[in-house]
Amino acid sequence: MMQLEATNLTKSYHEHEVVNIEKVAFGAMGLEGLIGPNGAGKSTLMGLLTRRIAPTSGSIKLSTDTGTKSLNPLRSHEVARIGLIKTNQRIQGFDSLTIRDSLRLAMTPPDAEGLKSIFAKTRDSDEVEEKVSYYVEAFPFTDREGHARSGGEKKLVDILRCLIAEPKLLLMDEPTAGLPDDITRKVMNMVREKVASGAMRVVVVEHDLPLIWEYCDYVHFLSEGSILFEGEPDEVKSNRVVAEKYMGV
Amino acid sequence: MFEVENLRSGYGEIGVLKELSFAVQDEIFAVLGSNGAGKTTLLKTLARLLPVQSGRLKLDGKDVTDAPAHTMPGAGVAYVPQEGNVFPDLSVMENLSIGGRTGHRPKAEKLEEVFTLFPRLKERTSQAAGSLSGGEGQMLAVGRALMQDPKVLLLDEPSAGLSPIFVDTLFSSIAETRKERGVTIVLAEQNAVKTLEIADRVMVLSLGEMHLLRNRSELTMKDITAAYHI
Amino acid sequence: MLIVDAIFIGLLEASPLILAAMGFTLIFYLNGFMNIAYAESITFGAYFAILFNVVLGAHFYVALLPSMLLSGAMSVAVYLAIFRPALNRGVGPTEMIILSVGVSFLLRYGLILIVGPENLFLNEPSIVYMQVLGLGATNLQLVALALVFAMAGILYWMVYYTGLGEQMRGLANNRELAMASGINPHVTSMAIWFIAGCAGGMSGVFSGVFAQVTPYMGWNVILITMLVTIVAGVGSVRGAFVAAVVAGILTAFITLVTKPLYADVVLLLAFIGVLTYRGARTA
Amino acid sequence: MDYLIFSLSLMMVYIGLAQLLHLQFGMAGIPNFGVVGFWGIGLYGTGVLYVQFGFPLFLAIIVASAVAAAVGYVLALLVLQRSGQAILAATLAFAAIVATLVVTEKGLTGGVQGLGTIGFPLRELDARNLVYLGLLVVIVGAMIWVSARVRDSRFGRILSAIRDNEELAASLGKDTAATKRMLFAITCGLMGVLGGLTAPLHQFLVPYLLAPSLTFAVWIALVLGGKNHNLGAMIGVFVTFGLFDILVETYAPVPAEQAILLPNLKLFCYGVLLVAIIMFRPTGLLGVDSPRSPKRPASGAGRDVSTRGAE
Repeated sequence: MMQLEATNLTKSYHEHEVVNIEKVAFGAMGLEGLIGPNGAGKSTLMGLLTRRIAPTSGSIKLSTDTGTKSLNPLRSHEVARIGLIKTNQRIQGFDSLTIRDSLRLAMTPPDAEGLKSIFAKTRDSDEVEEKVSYYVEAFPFTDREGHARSGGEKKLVDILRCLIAEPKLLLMDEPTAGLPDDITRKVMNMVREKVASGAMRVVVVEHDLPLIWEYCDYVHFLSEGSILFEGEPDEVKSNRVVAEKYMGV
Repeated sequence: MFEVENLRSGYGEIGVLKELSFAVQDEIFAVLGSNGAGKTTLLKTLARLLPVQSGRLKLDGKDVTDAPAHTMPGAGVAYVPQEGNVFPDLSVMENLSIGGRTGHRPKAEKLEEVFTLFPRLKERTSQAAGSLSGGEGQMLAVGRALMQDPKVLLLDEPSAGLSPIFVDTLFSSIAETRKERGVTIVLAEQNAVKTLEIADRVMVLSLGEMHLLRNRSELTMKDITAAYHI
Repeated sequence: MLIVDAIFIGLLEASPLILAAMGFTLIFYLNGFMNIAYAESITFGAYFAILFNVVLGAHFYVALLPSMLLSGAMSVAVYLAIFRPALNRGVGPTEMIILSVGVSFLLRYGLILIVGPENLFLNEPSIVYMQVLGLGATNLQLVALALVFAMAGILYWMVYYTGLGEQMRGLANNRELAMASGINPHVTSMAIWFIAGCAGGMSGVFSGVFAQVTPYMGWNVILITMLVTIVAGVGSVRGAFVAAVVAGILTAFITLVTKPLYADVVLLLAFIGVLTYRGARTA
Repeated sequence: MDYLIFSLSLMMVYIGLAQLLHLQFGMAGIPNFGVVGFWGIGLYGTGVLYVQFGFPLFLAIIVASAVAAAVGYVLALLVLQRSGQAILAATLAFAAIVATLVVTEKGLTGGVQGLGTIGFPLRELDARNLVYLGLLVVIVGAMIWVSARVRDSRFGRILSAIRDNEELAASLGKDTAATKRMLFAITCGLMGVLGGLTAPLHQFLVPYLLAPSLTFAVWIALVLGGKNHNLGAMIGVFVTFGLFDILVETYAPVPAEQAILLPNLKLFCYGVLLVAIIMFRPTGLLGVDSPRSPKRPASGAGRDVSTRGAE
């Protein structure tokens, strides 16, 4: 069981309501998509769910087998520690870390990175190195031992950081923007495998709708700050409201 | 007006537009496309706020491929971005006044025109632009651009995030501006239905490439749906 | 009576600070970094006054104008030679501050190498003590107060009521939109650096005439100027004006009720407190 | 005390301070402009405890340093999550408070007259001075060694991540605020230790020692040498303090009447150097340390440092 639930969630800027959601649950269906026209509030919703943006009102709860936890009082890093991580729409990275270091960082637990680690004999365990190598070698980086070179490589590292951290629920904010097609497919296939194996649940926010139709088990449609329709890809695709909102009827 | 030849553009290393060629005449030229199709990139490039990676850009036959952005208003181009389209700390009046710096007609005359088009702005002249509602902000943004007395008006998704009533008002204002003042309008939109009501020609972008370019009369919703992948 | 005294003394002491804070704020608002070398606009203003007033023998009030303008010109020159290229290279805000420390050293010690480290004195206009509202003050203090407030008023008017102010605030607010609205960022920036330099210069001349002209005089007020600016909030000229007046009055008040030196401590602690609640947040 | 040994001892202190600033700013991105304040707490704390309260010297140093660390922790709680400019202004203000309090608390510190350090163990010119210099070299050497360990450790990796993009690090589950606080408190405490160790070098502790120029000298040295390089602090101090204060001021044959201008010329040169470095070589003389990662597959392609950001 794994579910991220938002209830009566609102966010306003200058009395302008960007998000107003009565109830929505993510993570119940495996690989889910979140779509909607520009200005629908998708990015704001992602920010609210990961506590980067404080909501105007409403509650967010994460339920797992071990119990239910409210995210409202948590800080950004605490949200990540209970298993909720987001990839970034705009390119974000650690400029001074190599690709490998960036991935090592993402999968190292907090208790292994304290002051004591300054005097540790080896830096990272074999398990860490193995996993990092697996991800780095799966993709054609220009310099596997060095830094991400292009915007595309930085974007890919951003996604891999989140995958290697093995969250319970991964939110992917426009993962394809800036990535070549073949890399996108490879990433999405990897994500699909992980979801199928039960390792994690994923929500993908995308404007590349063909990708959504191909990969997602379930799609949420957000427009004007509210969830207007939810269902399996075919249902959403053929739904009149969705078409109308995209086309502007 | 605008002639675009083999245009490539994007942010830093990332290319968004791939070899785009078209010409805008004296008309409402609509650019339709789903999220991420490259509409904003195109308009920013036309406003010279993004560097041209390759290709040429001509305005009234004059090459403006490398013209600095701040000279474009003088050449008759006004640009309304989708986000950050007003100066939030400045009052409504100051926003309009900044727009009114170019052109030959007196400010007062242009102000009167903008207030006729958007009467709501007149009630809020001393309010900070950042405190306006989304719809009012959009009106102010368009009003500011019109204060420049432009020959070409570049509008980037003016309907995004607006309630349907505001969208109606805004689109009729755009149509009116075209009719009354003969301004050429390049309108980037996701909202296809509303756009088709006022556009003369429509270009549909899909993932940075031109999907089609036709007169409105030759276009069906089905053509567009295909580009939107719905 | 204590309060009236505090306000009066505060205003007198704060008067040069008000101009400095406003000029410093203009640059902070426009370019987004704290320009520590602004201290040298203040110092050089006073030294230019020495040049005109002492060396060339002009009357103090006559020397004021060219000193101010030269200080503004120097500010533009430094901007064009150093700060603009650095900003164009994408130097971050913290590095810009360190850079400005370097510029500050360069100018200050360059000045000392040329004119020497001695303290100098301006030839004050003849001093008359008078009673105003039961408080003692000299005619110079009153004229200075009036001039400073006039200049502050002009600055305020320029920022909030003129086309240049509009353009400058527009440029600081949303650079891309400003350029798309036809604002030439280079010309506007140069104008702002000039005006900020003039304000600093005038502040320096008045600080100099009330006490003495030293190479460190700008440096001595730059910390308080910085703090006033930050407390006023990022780049509100209106706020810098108010904060400078309040800081001046507060210092005077605390000085009157406690041992003088504690006034600084209390004020600095108050600033840190304000930063805790008002400073921009990171993650 | 022999002037050269005194100067070299002081140089060690400067290297140590610059090395700690390297940890704070170069590694974690915290712009501490209150270096002289933390050092000053150590200096005066040690002096007061030793002279006024009869503490043994090393106990006095420990207590004073603990105070510096505690003050660092409190300051970190107050402003470390604010913008860089706010941190900079707050630390600068803090140092000014320390300098002012030293003047006002005459009863303890001797005020502007200064605090005579009669009885410190280094007054006589003998071998003990050399031993003390040796001690400073060892302590500063240890700091450089630990910095290298930090750079190569998992803890150092987090610091780099925080400096590069704190929000991103937090979104990956790193408690960036607590990490910065801890680092800041410890390094400020160590600045206090260096202050305490400076106390015996001076015959008199005077408030002038607490002028912000020390902070700037340390900053200039670090930026000059290379803020992101483990040896940048040392090289920077060699170039600034070593070259100007020791070599030129002591040994250059300058006529007496011009000699008074030397310190000004020195600071003028510092300014020129600093501007030139930031404009033309923002990573400093040494550039950037390449991060060593202990395990690498045999393929080991050449590591390209040139793509690393200046930050």
